[in-house]
Amino acid sequence: MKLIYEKSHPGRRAGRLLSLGLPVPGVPAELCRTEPPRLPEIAEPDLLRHFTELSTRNFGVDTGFYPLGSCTMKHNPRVNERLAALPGFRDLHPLEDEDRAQGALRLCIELQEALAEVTGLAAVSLQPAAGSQGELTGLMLMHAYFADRGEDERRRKIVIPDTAHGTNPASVTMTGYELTHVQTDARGNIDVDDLRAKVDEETAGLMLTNPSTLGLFDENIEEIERIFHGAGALMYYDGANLNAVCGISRPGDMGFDIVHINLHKTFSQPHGGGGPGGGPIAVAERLEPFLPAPAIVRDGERYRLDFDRPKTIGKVRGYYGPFGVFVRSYAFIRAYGPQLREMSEAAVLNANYLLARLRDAYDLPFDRLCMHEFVLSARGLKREHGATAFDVAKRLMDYGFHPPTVYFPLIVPEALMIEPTETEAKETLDAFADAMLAIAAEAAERPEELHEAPHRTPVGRLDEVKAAKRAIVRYHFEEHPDLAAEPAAAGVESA
Amino acid sequence: MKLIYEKSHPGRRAGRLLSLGLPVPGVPAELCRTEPPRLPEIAEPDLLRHFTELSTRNFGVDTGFYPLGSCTMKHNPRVNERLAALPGFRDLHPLEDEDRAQGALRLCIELQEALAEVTGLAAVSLQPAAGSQGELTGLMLMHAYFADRGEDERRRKIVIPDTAHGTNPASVTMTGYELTHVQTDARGNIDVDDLRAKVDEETAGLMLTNPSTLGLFDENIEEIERIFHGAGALMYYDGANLNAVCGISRPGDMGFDIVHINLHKTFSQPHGGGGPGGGPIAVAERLEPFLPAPAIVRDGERYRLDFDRPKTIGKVRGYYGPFGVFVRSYAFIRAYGPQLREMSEAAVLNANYLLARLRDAYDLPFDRLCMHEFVLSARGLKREHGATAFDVAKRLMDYGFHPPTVYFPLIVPEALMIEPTETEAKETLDAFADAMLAIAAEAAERPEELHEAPHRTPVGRLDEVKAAKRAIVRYHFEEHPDLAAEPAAAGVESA
Amino acid sequence: MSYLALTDADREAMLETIGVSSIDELFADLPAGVRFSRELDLPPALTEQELTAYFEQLASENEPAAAAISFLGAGMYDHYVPAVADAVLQRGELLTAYTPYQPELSQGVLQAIFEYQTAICELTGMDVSNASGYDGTTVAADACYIAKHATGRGKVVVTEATSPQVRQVVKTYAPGFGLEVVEVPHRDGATDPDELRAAAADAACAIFQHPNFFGVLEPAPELAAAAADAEALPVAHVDPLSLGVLEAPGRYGCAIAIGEGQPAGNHVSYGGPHYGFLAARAEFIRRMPGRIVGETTDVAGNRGYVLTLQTREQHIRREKATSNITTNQTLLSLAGLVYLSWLGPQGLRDVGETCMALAEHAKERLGLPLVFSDRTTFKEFAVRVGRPADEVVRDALAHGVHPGYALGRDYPGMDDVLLVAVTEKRTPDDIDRLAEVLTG
Amino acid sequence: MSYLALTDADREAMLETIGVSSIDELFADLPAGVRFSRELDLPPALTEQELTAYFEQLASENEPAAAAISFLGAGMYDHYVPAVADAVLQRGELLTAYTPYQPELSQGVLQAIFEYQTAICELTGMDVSNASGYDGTTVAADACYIAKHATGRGKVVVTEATSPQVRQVVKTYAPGFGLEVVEVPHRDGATDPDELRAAAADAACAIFQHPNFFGVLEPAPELAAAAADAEALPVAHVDPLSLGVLEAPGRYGCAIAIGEGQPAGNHVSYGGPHYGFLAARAEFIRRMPGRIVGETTDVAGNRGYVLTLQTREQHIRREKATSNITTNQTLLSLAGLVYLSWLGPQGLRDVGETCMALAEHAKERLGLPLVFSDRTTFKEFAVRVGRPADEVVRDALAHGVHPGYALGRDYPGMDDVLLVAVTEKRTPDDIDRLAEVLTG
Ligand SMILES: Cc1ncc(COP(=O)(O)O)c(C=O)c1O
Ligand SMILES: Cc1ncc(COP(=O)(O)O)c(C=O)c1O
Repeated sequence: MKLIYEKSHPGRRAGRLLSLGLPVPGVPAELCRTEPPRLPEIAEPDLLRHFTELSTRNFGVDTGFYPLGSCTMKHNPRVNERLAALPGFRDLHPLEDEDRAQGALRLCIELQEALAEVTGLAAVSLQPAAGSQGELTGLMLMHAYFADRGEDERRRKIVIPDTAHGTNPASVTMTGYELTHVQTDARGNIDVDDLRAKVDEETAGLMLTNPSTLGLFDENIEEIERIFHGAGALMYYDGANLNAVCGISRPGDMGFDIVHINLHKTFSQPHGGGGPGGGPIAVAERLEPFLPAPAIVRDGERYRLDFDRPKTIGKVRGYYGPFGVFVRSYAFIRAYGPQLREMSEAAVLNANYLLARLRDAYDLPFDRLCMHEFVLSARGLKREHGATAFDVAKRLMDYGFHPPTVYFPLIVPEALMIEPTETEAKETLDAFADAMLAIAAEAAERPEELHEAPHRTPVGRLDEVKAAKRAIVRYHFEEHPDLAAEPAAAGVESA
Repeated sequence: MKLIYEKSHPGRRAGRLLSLGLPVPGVPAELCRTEPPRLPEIAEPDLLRHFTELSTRNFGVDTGFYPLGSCTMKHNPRVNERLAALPGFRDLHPLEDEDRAQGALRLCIELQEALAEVTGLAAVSLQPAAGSQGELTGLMLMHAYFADRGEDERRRKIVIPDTAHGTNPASVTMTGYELTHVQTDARGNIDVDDLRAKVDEETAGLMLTNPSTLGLFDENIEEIERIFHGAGALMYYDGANLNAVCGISRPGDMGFDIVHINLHKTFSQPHGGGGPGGGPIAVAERLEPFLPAPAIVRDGERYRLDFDRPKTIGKVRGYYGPFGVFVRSYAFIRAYGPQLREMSEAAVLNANYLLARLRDAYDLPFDRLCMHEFVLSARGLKREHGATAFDVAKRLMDYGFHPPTVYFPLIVPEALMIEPTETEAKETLDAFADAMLAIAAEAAERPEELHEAPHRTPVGRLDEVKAAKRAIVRYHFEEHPDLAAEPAAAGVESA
Repeated sequence: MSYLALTDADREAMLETIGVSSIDELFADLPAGVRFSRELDLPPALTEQELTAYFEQLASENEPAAAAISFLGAGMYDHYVPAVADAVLQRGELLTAYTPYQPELSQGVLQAIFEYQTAICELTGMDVSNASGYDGTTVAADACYIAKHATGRGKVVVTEATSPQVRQVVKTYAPGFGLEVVEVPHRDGATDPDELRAAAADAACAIFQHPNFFGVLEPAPELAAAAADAEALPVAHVDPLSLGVLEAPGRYGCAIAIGEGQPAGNHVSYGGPHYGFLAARAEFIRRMPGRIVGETTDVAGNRGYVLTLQTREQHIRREKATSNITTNQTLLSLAGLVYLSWLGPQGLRDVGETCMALAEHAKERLGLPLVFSDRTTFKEFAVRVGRPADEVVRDALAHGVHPGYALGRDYPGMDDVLLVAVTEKRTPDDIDRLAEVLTG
Repeated sequence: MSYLALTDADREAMLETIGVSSIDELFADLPAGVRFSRELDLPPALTEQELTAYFEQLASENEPAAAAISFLGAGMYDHYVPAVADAVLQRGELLTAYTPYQPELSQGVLQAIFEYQTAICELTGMDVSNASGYDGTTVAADACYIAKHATGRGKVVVTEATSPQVRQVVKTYAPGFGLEVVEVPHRDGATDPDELRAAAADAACAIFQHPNFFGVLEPAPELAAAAADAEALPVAHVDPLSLGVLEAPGRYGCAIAIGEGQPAGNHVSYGGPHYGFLAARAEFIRRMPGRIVGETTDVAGNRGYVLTLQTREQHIRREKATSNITTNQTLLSLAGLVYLSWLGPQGLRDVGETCMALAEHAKERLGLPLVFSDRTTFKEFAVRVGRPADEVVRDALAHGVHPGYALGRDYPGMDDVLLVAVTEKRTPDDIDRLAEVLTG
């Protein structure tokens, strides 16, 4: 379909402003706009149609099953949208007098308390905008904590398992730490012997996702805790997989000192095609003094912002965090209450059921019960029929499903990382399993079906190499190149 | 796709109620429900997906060009939805104390005044739920008016032209009047000679759409007025085509005594797949006493409901009419103000432009400039290539357009009634014209393309005869028949 | 105007193609005498921002339900409307579509209506439902029109305990139908079957509301039987939210079941738009007014849905049509379908039982004399307040409580009677507050 | 729970397929020591109806902008958000999609981001924009990270007239980046190019806000030139709504342009979620943080869009990535795109001019001493109120007016200074009211 710029006609417009007839003050010549930005010129009817049509070319949880591993694509209740849009929330200014924002502050505090209970930790800051920023914040807290103890110079190393999500090592670098890699053992746990050899008085901490990105709960977690705390180091919990353990096992009880929570995963903030998210962090008592400022605190019956935090690392984001996300996620939490445990149980049940139905048709790198997600490998299909995980993913689209996460975690070749979430019905899981089995069969009989997939999507398989080579990242109006006229690139890089 | 009942599973549910633990009073045995209704049992995630998928199998103005003649399918501004949802409107009880509903009453009165100005008449009742009910109400007013003058016994006849919409004659019967048909002349006007012969002291009134359903303004309107008023009869204006003449010509000034306005056509209430609508009526001074009760009146600075209407015909609908529709339509009117004239001018310009582009490829029964819509005939295509208006309509779907109204008005064989509305851009009209021309060419070259159309819709051409013969008008659960197993019916009846 | 797309350049080009030199020329057919020469006398055009400010101002001059603890019902009820219902209604493909004349592009709306018809048939125990009527009043007139043609009789009976709104509308339509309207008085809040039987002699139909306007459960099966005895069609006007608890009219001999859909999925919205439902026994299918969706197959044998039995309708049958209705209330009935699907059978029962339990609790908590003390009620009941009820309402409003409807407005001799409605949205605390304000 | 679909029957069947006898068995791998044995101490589950009541209660304990005539800005602004923007954001296919990793199923979001990137490039005069950053503060940190790697230098300069929120976030991130932060004081409300040049010696970049936090127009081209002289990357932090009136940073030599997107299409929402935008000259494309969408073709040669240049990103480059960001603010930037498309170039200019005209009108109408009297301002200005500004705020609120922001909170010695923001939503009447309350 056309770009909105290609639908633009000089003189058209949707929004209008009242002209007040007040004089417009002059702007110094050297500061004046010389050429107007070429924004779309389009009337409202066509504006609305354009974005409506765009939406029909997109797949969301509302469209169908979305088992994108590590992303927890669960149902997003519409009541949460209604609540976030209440004028008392939506139109509240962040610098509004505290007495005039008591409801918002109270909501923040109640959410903090709920997250502290779910994670089993003492204090929470809602400020981080997403999980990745939670990681940065957590690592900054480690610096501050050790600096306070005069150990920051010495403790330069952060231990990360080879199953870790890319954000973990990236966060380590961005906070000036050094990486220590630790391996995964035959059961999918951290290799404890390897770990012992690598943790010492130069170690600042560990970053771990548990259940791991393999969807496996680390059976050695207690030993791991002894190793790190024994060495005076801290433990960071990447909460991306918290959906597996709410009410079942708490990071704080596992010994973690810092946890981030992805509100847009476990707590149902709609992902919006890439965001917004929320990445609150929960910490142990001893780290509380270093949390970002302001803190949101109870003061008897009153709620207020506490800026007087001498040891704080400072601000990591504007104001107090993505408040609209808090409204949705707190509403989600209140809808479950203590039954959050049922949510995690259903997520784990759904995952194990799918695993049971698929384990014979695909390779299973670690033969264990899984938690809320599991990782299969298309290694066999590739070896025997030349059908890759990428092919399987594309072919799933023809069956009406969103593909799982592919090629992650890196330690599993041809990885297919499948997370059904708790909100899917059994017949949906069965339909997906049937499709996966049919595709495995197709791979043997007519692999080209897979190589050429998808066949029923608005566009066919896209040339990602050409995109990267040509780097056309904006519309160029009259000078816009015609990529169709250019030869296809070397072949399609895997996502 | 499956029916929601086919997705039902015992024990599932979306909505839940708090159990208060209060005793539930007993219901006399003979009044107790014996078998629960088989409503869908479905969880919220699948509920939302079901209706989302249904929406993707439907075409609206938001989807694309919708030139459905006589229906005025214009852009529906989203701001009107936002305003109608304001709690002060949406949650206001109709029996609320008048002092607590001043804003709503004021809105109603301002809308009445705006409609009176646009129609050029003295008084307005907002009560009728749609145009058809406006017609009933108008004819009831005629009865009341003539009864008041002792002429009701005598005046039994309502004159209707052969171009009239089906609702007109139906309304006549439902109000106990008799029909007198009058013909259309060679220019598409009412045949005045035929009319003179048929109007006498037994005539209660005329029902006329002007511009007519041919999209033509009746050039003899002044003479028509003399004939009816000369005979002491009344004139009813079917306002379905008011979009052509706002600020350009007013029914009251044409001599009409009663007018209905379709708020869901001219004034942009979204049609919702069949409704809701609004059919306020505007009347001349002498008919005001008979309007439905209550009247909504100004009382200095205050607004109130006036139930003291001794001559009223009574109530035609609950409360005061479809208030939520009033909010949207009044917002639409206020967005234009006096420039409503520009709206009608654009509607007429768009129609004449399309007509100019299509007149050579299709038959034009009346060779005149049109108003906001025009009627073509596929007579030629049918005679020469066996391609009917029905075929053309179905084929248009493959080009991404909603078809025009077909086979109406009845006096034009193979009628294609095209109303672009004012909100369409020139390039949209051009794309539609190109499609119509391409289809005319296809009709000559490969007529089967048309007979077999549509090809790109969720379902193919549907067997309407089978539907009528089998009359399966609800889901029958276990006993539901499998129509696919039954032979196709005699052939497809035209819509 | 921001809703218009044509630029001056577009206009020029289009006029040229048409072959005229100005827009005025397009109106050449209009006789000079009927041209409107001045500018419309309307307030100046508003920008979207101004529009929003002005309408927010108007809205703020009303007191919505939430502004007081409200026990006002009397036909429109403050039941909970789930967010998913509002969300579905804002899907543009459904919101901005016309009546589904072209089925291949309208399967979404058509299937939804088919599902709605099924839900209404299940609720009422009937065989066929139309796609909706205007509201709970006009469907009563529709029922009379069906009955008139089915029986050829010249009179209809309505119980006095039926909503005054409904009775008024029936009386407005009746003369045009050639029908006389007879009302059967209530006895101690309910209708006497023998009186109904007597009145129904040579009546086309007998309409009774159940639960009736006073919230009282009528002896519905006996009323239906009484009408049937007189060979008048029994017509029940029912509250959809009562049908998880109360028997389906089809199960006790009614020929037609009608009702106001608002309680099931629509906001009160100052009285509209809502949907009226109308369902009947199979024998009346060809007399049904309005749209009906039927199942069929396409050329490839795939299941699909279409508007069917259209030979009943005005656009084909014209003056012989079963009704003149075209535009109905599809979007609101869709909200009804979403709501009923959201509740499911158990949820529907729960809503009914919750309302009954709360209403019973309110009776006790208030301790005011019940007007119809030995009747069973559903979610509404009538109490004596010892002085003009409208004064009581005014005073209570001053304390932030809307205590109900002053029945004297419709029933002479009931000036001291208050009709109290209790939905599942009211809490025991709300009821305590009501008690304080009325009795404390 | 209403969000769960599994019935007991489903559970049984699934456990059997899995080959375990209870759900507990699924958790066999959890060491006893880390199992949570009690029930979560959370308030009991709420039904949707209760949820709504509780959150409406919380919302009612806040005073949204509309509760007072508000002149509060200081970084978040009460601009008009058109209904069409809210409506588009509620389209489920966009609302409930993840980051578009699978382009064939995500063309809607991908094309929207491509269109957004184009709009940001057009506004800022830059060559490349990312798909969004968290907000207007974190994009400043992102800019520092780009500059550090582009120049290898160990220091960044920020003007004191840049938003305190932005400066605080930069200071929090800087140590991890190995950067020192130097602030350049303002002189009479604006920055002195010479001071900036001096400070920028061996700095990686120099960030200045324009219009600055006081609403004052900086000598932006001179500041950019001064930074460039010192071979520090000039970074402008701009208000998107100023760019219809003010020159594009790319036109006066900036290397990077960043800003807070909220004024363009987002509700204030107590500070978030919003979108931060970041655009740069082409030479920095491979150092950009976050998602970037690029155009390409499919196997059949059709145009399509994909996430591109991913080798910059954490999921491929890991510890060598240009950033750790994954989830960004796509939905909010989509609102920005809809808003900017709704306005168009002329509308954008109109908004800017309207704000400026109203602000100028407010200055005159108030007649209070301007703190920076000979500076040109955009939509915000600082006035002396003769006593502690926070007291003035409190008193004004009592009269239903929020007069602005007490600058003393961030700038020592400015306790008697009020920062007044005037958006296009304020009317001359509002301004009269402000004048009455402050001076009358
Ligand atoms: C395991 C893991 N860690 C961290 C992240 C980063 O979280 P976010 O996208 O909220 O920044 C993700 C999600 O992308 C993840 O799956
Ligand atoms: C000419 C004409 N008259 C009357 C009507 C009936 O109006 P409504 O659908 O609002 O009842 C219509 C629309 O269907 C129409 O086109």
